[in-house]
Amino acid sequence: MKLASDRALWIFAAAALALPIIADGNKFLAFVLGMTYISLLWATGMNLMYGFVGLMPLMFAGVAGIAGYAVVHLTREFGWSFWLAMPVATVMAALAGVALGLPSLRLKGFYFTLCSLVIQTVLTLAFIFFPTYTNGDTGINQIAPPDWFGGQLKGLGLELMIALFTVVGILLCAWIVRSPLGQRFVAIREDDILAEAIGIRVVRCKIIAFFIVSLYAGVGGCFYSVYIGFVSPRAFDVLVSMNIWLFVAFGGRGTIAGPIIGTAILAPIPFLLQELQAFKDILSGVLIIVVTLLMPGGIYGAWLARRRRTQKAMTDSARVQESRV
Amino acid sequence: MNIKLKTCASAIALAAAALCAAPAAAQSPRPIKIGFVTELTGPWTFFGTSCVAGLKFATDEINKAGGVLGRPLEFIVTDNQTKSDQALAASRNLDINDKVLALSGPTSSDVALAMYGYAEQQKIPFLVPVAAFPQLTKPGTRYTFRIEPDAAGWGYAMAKYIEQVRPGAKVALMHSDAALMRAIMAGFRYQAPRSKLNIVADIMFPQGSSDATVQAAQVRAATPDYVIVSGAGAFDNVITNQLLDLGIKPQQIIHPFGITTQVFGWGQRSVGSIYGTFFDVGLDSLTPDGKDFIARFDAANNRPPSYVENYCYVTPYIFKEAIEAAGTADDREKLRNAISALNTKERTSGVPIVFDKNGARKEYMYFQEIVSVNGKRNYQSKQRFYIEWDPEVIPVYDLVK
Amino acid sequence: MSVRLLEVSGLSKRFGGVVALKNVDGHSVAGETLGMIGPNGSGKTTFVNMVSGHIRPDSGTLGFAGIDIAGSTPHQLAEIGLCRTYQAVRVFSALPVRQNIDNARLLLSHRGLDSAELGELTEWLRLDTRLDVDAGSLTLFEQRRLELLMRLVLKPRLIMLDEPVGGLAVTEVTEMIQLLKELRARCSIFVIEHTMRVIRELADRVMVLIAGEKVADGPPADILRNKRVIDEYLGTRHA
Amino acid sequence: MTDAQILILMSTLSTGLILGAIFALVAAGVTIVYGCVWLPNASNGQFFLLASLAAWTFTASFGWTSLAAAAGVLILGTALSYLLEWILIRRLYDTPNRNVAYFVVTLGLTQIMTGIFSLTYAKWSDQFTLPPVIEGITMFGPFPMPNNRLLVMGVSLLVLVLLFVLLRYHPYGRALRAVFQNREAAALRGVNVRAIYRLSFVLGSVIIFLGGILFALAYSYDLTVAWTMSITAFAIMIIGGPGSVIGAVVVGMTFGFTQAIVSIFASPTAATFSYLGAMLLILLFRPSGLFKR
Repeated sequence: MKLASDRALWIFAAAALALPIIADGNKFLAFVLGMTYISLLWATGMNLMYGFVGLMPLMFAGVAGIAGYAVVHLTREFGWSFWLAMPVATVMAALAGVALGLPSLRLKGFYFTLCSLVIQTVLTLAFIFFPTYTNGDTGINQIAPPDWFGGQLKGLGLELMIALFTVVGILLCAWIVRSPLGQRFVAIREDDILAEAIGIRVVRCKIIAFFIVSLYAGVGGCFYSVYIGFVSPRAFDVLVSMNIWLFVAFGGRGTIAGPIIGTAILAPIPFLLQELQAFKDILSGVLIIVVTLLMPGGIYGAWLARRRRTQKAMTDSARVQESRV
Repeated sequence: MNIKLKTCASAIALAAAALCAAPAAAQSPRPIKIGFVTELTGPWTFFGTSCVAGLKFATDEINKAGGVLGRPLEFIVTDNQTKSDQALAASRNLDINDKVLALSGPTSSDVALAMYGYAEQQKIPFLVPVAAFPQLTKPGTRYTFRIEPDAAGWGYAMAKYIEQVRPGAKVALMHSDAALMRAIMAGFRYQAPRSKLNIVADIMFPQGSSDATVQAAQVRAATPDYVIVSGAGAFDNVITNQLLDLGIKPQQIIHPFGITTQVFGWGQRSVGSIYGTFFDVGLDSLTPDGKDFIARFDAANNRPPSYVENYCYVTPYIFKEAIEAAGTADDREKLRNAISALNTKERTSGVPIVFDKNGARKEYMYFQEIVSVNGKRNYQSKQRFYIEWDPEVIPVYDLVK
Repeated sequence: MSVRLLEVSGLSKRFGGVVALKNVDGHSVAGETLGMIGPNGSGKTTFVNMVSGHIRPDSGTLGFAGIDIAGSTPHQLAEIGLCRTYQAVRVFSALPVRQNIDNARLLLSHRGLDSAELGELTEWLRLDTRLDVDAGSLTLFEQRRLELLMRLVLKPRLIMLDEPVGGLAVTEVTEMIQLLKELRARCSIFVIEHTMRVIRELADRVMVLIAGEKVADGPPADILRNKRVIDEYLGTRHA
Repeated sequence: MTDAQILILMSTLSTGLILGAIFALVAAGVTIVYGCVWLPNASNGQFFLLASLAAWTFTASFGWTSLAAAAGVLILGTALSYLLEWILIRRLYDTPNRNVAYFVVTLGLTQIMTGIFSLTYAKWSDQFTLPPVIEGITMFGPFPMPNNRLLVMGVSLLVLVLLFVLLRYHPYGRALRAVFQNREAAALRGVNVRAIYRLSFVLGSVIIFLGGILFALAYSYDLTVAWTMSITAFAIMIIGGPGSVIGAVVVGMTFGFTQAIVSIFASPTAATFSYLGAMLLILLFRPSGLFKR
């Protein structure tokens, strides 16, 4: 079972790295693919928090925004290389995220979500209010692509780099989930009072999780800004957080494959179906309600549950036959 | 795993199907396609939809009269959701899959700036109808052309107006924290001391504000001669009403810009106040074409057009003239050079259209006084001031980043 | 010479205007099984919640094995060997039994609980055949045993059981009491119960709480004869 | 005191009272539903906006007076809340973890309503103003106060008082508070818990609708007000203590006055940051809010 899922993971990794090369023939599809990969990296981070720790951080996009703005500021104003600025910006965003999130990390469930929503609002307001760093709601345009051995990394090269980071992010997530840390996360998700009672440091684990998740948000934010070449407060508002959450919940939270499926289906829709206009909002709203009410485990979760049922039925019938023999 | 591949495959298939469907409609003569990426949803919906209304008018006229170079002019209107990544994706899609000749459409500055990057990089002529951001035509710009004067210049123009009507006036500023308002006020603050004006209050409201009574009282206590009011969306009305409630006279209120629906919103009690504009039913210099446009727009939409609709009405004509001057509709570089060399006038008001080397226009502004407002149907205004200036009379690119 | 394990003095707690506990003293001795009884709302669970670090007392001192544990969190207490179970059974119901046990082992994994010990515990609590079942689909009795097992892998010195036979059938109660008797060889116990039978058969010493006050403390036989306890608690129950 | 000072003082008072009362109303609506049913309604801002937009449609398109429009919206709002409860909300009463599920469902509802508004109303987005119910201005010393805003202020404060009396003295209010405190115990005492759930959802929603109408009467508004109001109502609920109506009222009023006072001494932006910051501080030191339910 474990071996099989490992193999699937490696095949996925190879396919994900090959896909940009295939899609490169049509630059528009390649762009949609690149955006989907960034969403996928974000969704993986969101999944770690929502799927494994059980908290729904709606300030996710705000944290990504801190990194996005920071990387632009460091490369533009201080002339840093992107590859130096990215880790610094990411860690800065993660620290800021943890500092902002600290008050809410003691809270549970919906209450945490609500507070993260308010924090996201504060961040969006701050992006507008401190134009020295963010240029207000005008945004910053013409952000240069990352430097690359004297040249610039753009086009297919940049897409491959994003794909690489996404794949590494997913593999890392799979590894964390199987580690004792991941086991603690699941225990907290299932019952945090019990987790505390059997000696798990719940708040500390949540802070660690939040830090890791903010790293995902940050790396995604850095790549977002150089890939689009433009950042503005609206690129990191609460709707973005909610969309990423939807990718995870729709695909199936708490699994590695779920968010991949959810993102692959949902992320390209706004780009491919631009003429749908506001129907997209309505559609995504309906999806949210349907998923919450009818498919609490998401697509992949529902599929897993069905497979488990059929397997159980098969072994049961096998047992019945054995006993007859 | 399999599911992932399948979904990717089906997503690509879906996209391919969508793309294949488009060329099937092509007939002879082949239309000249221009991508029009605008705000049909999201916070700027109002501007995007108004703009498309003006655009449709001109496109129909041009195509009825035989099109351009014998080919119909087709604007592919695409929604950008008032989001920069969507605008960028749409531009890319129009460029790569629809092979459009040029891009146009955005009415909000941040979206326009995102498209600006793409147009400059891919060398696509990009005509911006209603985005007033100076950075769209910063030095070195080659493919982007801005029809609307830049917002910092509006502030400059207001200072010039006040300098003329009341030298040494005391002025209070009240505005929302939005890119456009910041740019206008930056221009005004720069020019005010040079025009010997005295700023006695300067209040900025965060987005999402709902009340301005206290600030209005503060402004009133500072006894200004003029109050410049520019709130985002409906908040503009709130500030105006609360100033009037507290006894500021309409004659003391100046709005940096006004469009038809805003004038309706200010209503009868604002009669006597001043607003800046670039096209208005009350202009002295309306051409017969302009009056005709106003009458027909009014008949179709139950209200007179404002400068937003006018600029979008003018846009297809600019393309028409430039394509005809270039002599071809298939060469982006030639079109870019033709737009750059254009020397023409707005059909509706006779204001010259000439772009400088960065794509900025020789700039101008009207200041109108509200004479009467008849509900939500029509209004009258009187031209009080007209000014033209060179875009770089103030350091716009330093004032607004 | 007996070692004092749990030391509580002057413990008080109010919720809003209601006094839940008033100046309660008490202690337990290593190796001893201490029982606590009292009518509903007498403050028993509040007492456990305070000792186990779930709520903070308004005043009073808390000590465990000579360490001041006032203000400690449940996980810190688990580390020094003080743990508890809950009145409403609490297991990770969506996870298999094996995973439940593994979660509980996370704390001491570095000190090592060897698999022979674990196997012995699992067999003793008769969960060895149920390892791959989701904990949620166990019977209540099995869940209670799993809960016990999850505490025992923490190698506790004192385990606080909040109504360990609550909701069990009569035969199961007998089995549970038997298990708890065997448990006494493994660690000290502090048991809260309504069921007098459990107290009678298990406890070396009993504390009685009524309306937030400790009214008696002594061997079960003495307590069952205490006039005040009979009048205010047992009497009303048997009346 | 100079006239200028009196002017600023009076404007602070009036802003604090009006904004505070409207904030308090909306937060009370949210907190009643949350406190009773444990359902945090994330679409409260959209409900609020829906009321304002419906009132605008009634006056601008149908030519009704503002008073008739307000009555129409209240009737419509009551019907709509019943319908919503019947179609959607009651399905969530028995869900485990229902507050998260419900929060998410109402976020979905928010998306749907946002989409619908942007398809229908966005093209008029800067025109939403209701005609005043009463004309004229009352002078308080040098401070002129439009009678319409006085009316709005009076009605909001009156509704708050009525709400308070209802919850304290009416049998329904007592049943509601019993459910607030302990659902099982209330059920044992013969309270029909599901009926109380339904009633409190409808009551909470109608109060939010009322807040929307009053806001529309006092101010011009656009579609962005929904989100601002949502966040503000939630922040008030968190600080005041979820489920505490008195908390909602006290904190709502404080918010109103903070907006007015901080913006005199610092700036309106500082005021916004200050109360959101206050919320984070409260969470750090008193996660359960200032007031007990």
